[in-house]
Amino acid sequence: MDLSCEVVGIKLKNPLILASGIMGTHASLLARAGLAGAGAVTTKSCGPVPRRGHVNPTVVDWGAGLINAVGLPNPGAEAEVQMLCAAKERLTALDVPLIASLFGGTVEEFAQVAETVVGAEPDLIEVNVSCPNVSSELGGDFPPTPFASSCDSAVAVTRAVAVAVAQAVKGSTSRVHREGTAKGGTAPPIAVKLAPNVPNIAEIARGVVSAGADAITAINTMPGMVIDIESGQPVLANKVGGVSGPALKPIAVRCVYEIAQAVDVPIIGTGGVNTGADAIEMIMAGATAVGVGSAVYYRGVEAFSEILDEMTAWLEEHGYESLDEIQGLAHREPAYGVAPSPAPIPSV
Amino acid sequence: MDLSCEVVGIKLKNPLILASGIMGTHASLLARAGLAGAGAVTTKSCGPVPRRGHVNPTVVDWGAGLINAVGLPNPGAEAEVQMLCAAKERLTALDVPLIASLFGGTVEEFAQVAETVVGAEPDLIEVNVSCPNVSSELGGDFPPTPFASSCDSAVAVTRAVAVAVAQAVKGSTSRVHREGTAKGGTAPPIAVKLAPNVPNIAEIARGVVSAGADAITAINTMPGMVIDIESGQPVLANKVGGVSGPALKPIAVRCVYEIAQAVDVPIIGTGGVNTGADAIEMIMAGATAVGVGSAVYYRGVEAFSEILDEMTAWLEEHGYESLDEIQGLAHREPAYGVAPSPAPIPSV
Amino acid sequence: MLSHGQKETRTKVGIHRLPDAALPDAAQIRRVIDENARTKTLVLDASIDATPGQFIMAWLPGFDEKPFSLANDDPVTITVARVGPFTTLLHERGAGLPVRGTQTGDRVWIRGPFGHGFALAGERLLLVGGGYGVAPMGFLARRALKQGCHVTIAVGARTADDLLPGVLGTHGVFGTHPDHAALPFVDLGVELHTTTEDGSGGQQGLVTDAVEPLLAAGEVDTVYACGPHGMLVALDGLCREHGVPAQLSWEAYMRCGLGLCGSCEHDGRLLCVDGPVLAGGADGV
Amino acid sequence: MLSHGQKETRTKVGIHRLPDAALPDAAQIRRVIDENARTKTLVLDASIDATPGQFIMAWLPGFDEKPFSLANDDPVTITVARVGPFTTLLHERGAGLPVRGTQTGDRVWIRGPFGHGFALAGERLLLVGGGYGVAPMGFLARRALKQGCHVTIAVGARTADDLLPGVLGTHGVFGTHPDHAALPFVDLGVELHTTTEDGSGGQQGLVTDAVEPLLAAGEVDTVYACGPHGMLVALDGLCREHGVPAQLSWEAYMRCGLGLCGSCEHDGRLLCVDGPVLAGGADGV
Ligand SMILES: Cc1cc2nc3c(=O)[nH]c(=O)nc-3n(C[C@H](O)[C@H](O)[C@H](O)COP(=O)(O)OP(=O)(O)OC[C@H]3O[C@@H](n4cnc5c(N)ncnc54)[C@H](O)[C@@H]3O)c2cc1C
Ligand SMILES: Cc1cc2nc3c(=O)[nH]c(=O)nc-3n(C[C@H](O)[C@H](O)[C@H](O)COP(=O)(O)OP(=O)(O)OC[C@H]3O[C@@H](n4cnc5c(N)ncnc54)[C@H](O)[C@@H]3O)c2cc1C
Ligand SMILES: Cc1cc2nc3c(=O)[nH]c(=O)nc-3n(C[C@H](O)[C@H](O)[C@H](O)COP(=O)(O)O)c2cc1C
Ligand SMILES: Cc1cc2nc3c(=O)[nH]c(=O)nc-3n(C[C@H](O)[C@H](O)[C@H](O)COP(=O)(O)O)c2cc1C
Ligand code: FES
Ligand code: FES
Repeated sequence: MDLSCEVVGIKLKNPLILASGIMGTHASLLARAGLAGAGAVTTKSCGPVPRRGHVNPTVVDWGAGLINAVGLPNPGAEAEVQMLCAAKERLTALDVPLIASLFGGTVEEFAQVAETVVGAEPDLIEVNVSCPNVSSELGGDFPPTPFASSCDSAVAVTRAVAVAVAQAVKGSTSRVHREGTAKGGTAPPIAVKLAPNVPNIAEIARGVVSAGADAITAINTMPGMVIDIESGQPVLANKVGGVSGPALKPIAVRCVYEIAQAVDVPIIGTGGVNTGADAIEMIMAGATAVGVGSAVYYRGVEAFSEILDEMTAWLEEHGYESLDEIQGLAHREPAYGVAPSPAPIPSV
Repeated sequence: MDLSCEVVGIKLKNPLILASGIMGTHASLLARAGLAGAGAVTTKSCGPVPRRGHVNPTVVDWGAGLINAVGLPNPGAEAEVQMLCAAKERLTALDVPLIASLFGGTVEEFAQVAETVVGAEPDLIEVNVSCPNVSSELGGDFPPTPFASSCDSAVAVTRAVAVAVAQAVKGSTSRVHREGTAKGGTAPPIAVKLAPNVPNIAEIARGVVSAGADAITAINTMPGMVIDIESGQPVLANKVGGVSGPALKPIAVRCVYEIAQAVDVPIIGTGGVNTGADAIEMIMAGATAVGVGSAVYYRGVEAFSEILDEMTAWLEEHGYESLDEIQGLAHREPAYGVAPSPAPIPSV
Repeated sequence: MLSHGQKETRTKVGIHRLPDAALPDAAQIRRVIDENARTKTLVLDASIDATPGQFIMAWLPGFDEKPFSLANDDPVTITVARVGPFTTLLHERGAGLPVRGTQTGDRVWIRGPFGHGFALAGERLLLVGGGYGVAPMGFLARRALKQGCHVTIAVGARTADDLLPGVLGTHGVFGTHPDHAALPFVDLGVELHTTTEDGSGGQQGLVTDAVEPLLAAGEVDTVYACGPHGMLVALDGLCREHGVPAQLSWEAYMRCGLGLCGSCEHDGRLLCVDGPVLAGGADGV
Repeated sequence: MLSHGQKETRTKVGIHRLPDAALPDAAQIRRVIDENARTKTLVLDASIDATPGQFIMAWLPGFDEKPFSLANDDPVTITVARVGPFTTLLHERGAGLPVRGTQTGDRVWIRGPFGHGFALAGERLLLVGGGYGVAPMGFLARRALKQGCHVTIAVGARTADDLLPGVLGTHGVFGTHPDHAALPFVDLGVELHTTTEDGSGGQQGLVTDAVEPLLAAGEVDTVYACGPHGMLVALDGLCREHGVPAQLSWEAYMRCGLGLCGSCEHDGRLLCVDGPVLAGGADGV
């Protein structure tokens, strides 16, 4: 079974991508995810300066999913470059592309971090405009409103990062040009990671693509809260956190479906993928590749090989030979149109 | 144990309110929910003219919750008034307040339906600006963007409904006046039902309260999609639907928490309440009353009495005597402030 | 995960286990039995744990999803009368979307079982079926016979051509059916009364005409019925009159099937969860 | 719900049951044992199914949540050294928020167990504890004794005052402790070697000084250790030298405890899920 796929010119042996924030802090762990079967790996989001993150609890399992507010602890862009270089070396040997996730508190900070991490030559840059857990500290209000909340701010960040990456590489902002050089292996393409708590994610996707995003990652976590009734306190130290895992899946599938109808770039479909069936569902919704995060909690790092085995078995049994054959299938008209007999008007 | 509460001057013997869209189509069913223990009941949302709704499947259980796109089938406002009158009679005998939910495709339609249903003298009017499953037919785009998606449109609807209700009753738009008359039993107060897929629900709550909302119902379902991989088709005939049940709870609790910080009106906290603990969590988040919807699937209509028993037992065991003592508890500062020892800067 | 020393004395605050998903599941159609000109019985490659009287929802992806009584639970079997677009599609195609790869043949997606079925009570049971309402009666008869009950079946149809020989396995009576799934009841000593409106088969008249004398004779403990609304109303009345409890399977327009939407309201009850079988006759409210 | 005829030959596409919630659970502190000036053992009114070497996360709502090794699982017992704000609060208050109503006393919220504990292997076990690393050793010794192993314990501390008599139940050696939870190991024939850096109790020196001759004598099948980083590194070396497998419990800064955040990285492994106990000595990588 050929599970390979291509995301903006980057070849992946399989579509499963370690999602940002999961094991993405150390070269050793990124390599381990690669060894465990991930088709590509994403680093923990990195900002301009070192951050400690929140005190505990930072992640809990509330039954139908996880909720987290880790608070983007990271060593800062300078130290991150070292880690990226070490990771890149180990991952190149494994033939596993490296995705560098980054965030900033301002548009300028995003650009600055992008410029710095480009130095480590990641295969793709993922712009996390959607973390729900820190923006109050990053200049926002409570409740947090990350950059992905509005088309304008998401576009501004995307454009600034696109310019910074292009300039860092060769002083050119032309997207065509960047793509050309990407093939030459120097200027990484950009994926922008969107948030689900917006009325119209498709509109934001259109905006960031026109601003220079080469791909979309959808979605980040959905803001939520779990309260411990014995103490009356929110469980997370940050009170509000992001819901991930099984509870997020239908939300993520819908977002991917809507984005796929709106734009023509590859989508890294992320949210609640725990099984081979989930990954296939996400690809049918329109994803080219599939982010895997919370599944590492539910199934261990073996999640990658297990999900791949499940996908392979299902595809073989159904006579498919590649992922292209199922990609976006849910957008195909059904064999029979909707039934012509409507439901009756309700009586009272 | 005294579980009574008051929502905008309306006395409820307990805080559990049958959520809109659940059994709210017939006077007989509303009465049954009242008999089963509901503190108040909400009708299925009613629009200006009869609607058939979508073909099946309209509701499915996907494992961590339900997803539905029933498509707002309803008999139209004229017929609804008859149903409301019949329901009101039966519910008055049970001492269970009746909440009339309504929707429209335009601001004017909302006002028109409100004017009509006021005739049946419901105890509260709930304005459903947040149904995710029909707005494309109601003049919106795909993906659907209900009125609750933006502060401006939610405010416009709220204001129009407030004016319509006041005029229908006595030609006055003064809110103080309306409240006065509400106590006299003629002009019902208005609750506006908000949607979770917005970046800042607190801002929208502030808007609708300033426009005349006497209460907030939070939340409606979260848009999602479930795809059947065997056929490659979305399971719901409407493709996109609203997620409810356990998966929705942390999202709803967070929304209620944020709204409670922003406005000073009662909140009907709705989303994923399945147990006594869930209801207590919702009240601790800041809800005055608690909507119960999908639990009727998980536990049957006995959900009401069972949840009440669970609440009573918990409250008694913890020495509480009324709901006031726990209402909004999660907003109280913890006994000890956040630990002064921050997490370390991550190493690489 | 944790268990607490004090838990025994502490209140269990509604710990409620999440159920497994109940999404439609694809099932192959293994065999199609032509019952009569407008009715086919579909035997699926699936089994389910159900009570006679319960129903499933059958989905044709992207098209529609409709309720059908179980004519058997292992293998899942439904008897479908062609009355409109969905049932026509089911008939024409066997069912389902064209299927790729190793799986051939047509499929139908099912979820369930839904609702409450017939409660077995008494020893001498009279089963009454009208139209495709006969379908669950074959299933019920098999269960009742297993429990040692004495079973009488009364079936009504417009003409002999409208009867459902495959479901009932009544080849000895209506001619041998070459391909039927059900037990030959007659061989098992089930008493079968047949009525047709035109007299083309069995007794001429309505099924109630065959039922009334049986009730009057006082030899029926419980009546079980499924069929058109009018038949059920008439039977309900007859059973009240004769003081016989009845279990009647009603129909209403099903949307959610989950007890939420209110579409199937019937006298303050929701047929999808409280029914479709409701107590009637002497047990009626 | 449905079971399909073809399911046996069909691939199970990762049907994955949702787990129960693993949220912090409130537990009453039943008893506090003063171990030494800066260490207390808290016995909670909760039980848990755990392996020695596993840990729990203890939460004080709104304040912080921190990892502690289990000193016992039934009742849940932890031994806490006061080193900073969280452990100070645990000590001072017993723990937790003031509690209303019928529940009196202080509480601590726990979730777990987390990680992998010690794997029992061999017959002659040497357990080595430094500082509060002695805590899980009492738990492990009880399990090992139950399995019929021969158990030797070596504990190291700076001074005699830093030893943990309550955990070890070593009242026969260090004076009778009025209120201890654990078994009196000495009475059970456990050989106890004690070292203190200043010689104020047991042998003077580091715990490794007591361990080396035991390893050299070739009478140890496996070494189990928990304690400061330096002690573990030294033991790992000694065990390699003498060809003895070791099970070493390491520490790292724990955030999530769930194998996600990467905070507890240790040589490419995540101590919260792969550890805290890792194979070392002759079994090391
Ligand atoms: C509990 C129950 C059990 C049933 N069992 C059987 C059975 O064993 N065999 C069988 O042939 N039919 C059965 N039916 C009826 C069957 O569901 C309808 O015949 C079918 O839905 C018609 O769909 P259609 O598109 O072919 O026709 P349409 O043109 O859509 O409808 C024809 C008629 O069928 C009925 N109907 C349509 N949709 C529904 C619906 N969603 N729920 C209920 N009734 C509907 C209405 O009376 C309608 O007027 C059952 C119905 C219920 C409620
Ligand atoms: C697997 C494991 C088991 C442990 N078992 C015990 C035990 O049985 N008894 C005991 O007293 N202590 C134990 N600890 C250490 C205990 O978690 C820390 O002492 C405690 O967190 C200190 O918190 P504080 O606020 O009092 O001090 P702080 O001032 O916050 O920290 C003091 C020191 O404690 C350590 N520490 C703080 N927070 C953490 C954390 N989240 N994870 C890991 N280490 C941290 C750091 O080394 C820090 O420098 C264990 C740690 C781990 C990782
Ligand atoms: C503990 C944790 C930490 C996360 N940290 C980040 C992060 O730093 N940057 C980011 O873009 N997303 C982060 N995410 C979001 C995930 O990358 C992913 O979008 C989300 O969890 C949904 O996928 P899942 O359901 O597979 O976990 C984090 C998620 C979790 C659970
Ligand atoms: C089948 C179904 C139909 C619904 N119909 C409506 C509706 O007509 N109007 C409305 O405001 N909300 C409707 N809702 C939303 C519920 O009122 C409620 O806000 C939501 O389901 C979350 O609560 P729950 O998790 O308790 O179900 C519907 C929900 C379901 C499951
Ligand atoms: S069909 Fe929806 S309640 Fe019965
Ligand atoms: S503490 Fe988060 S991975 Fe171990």
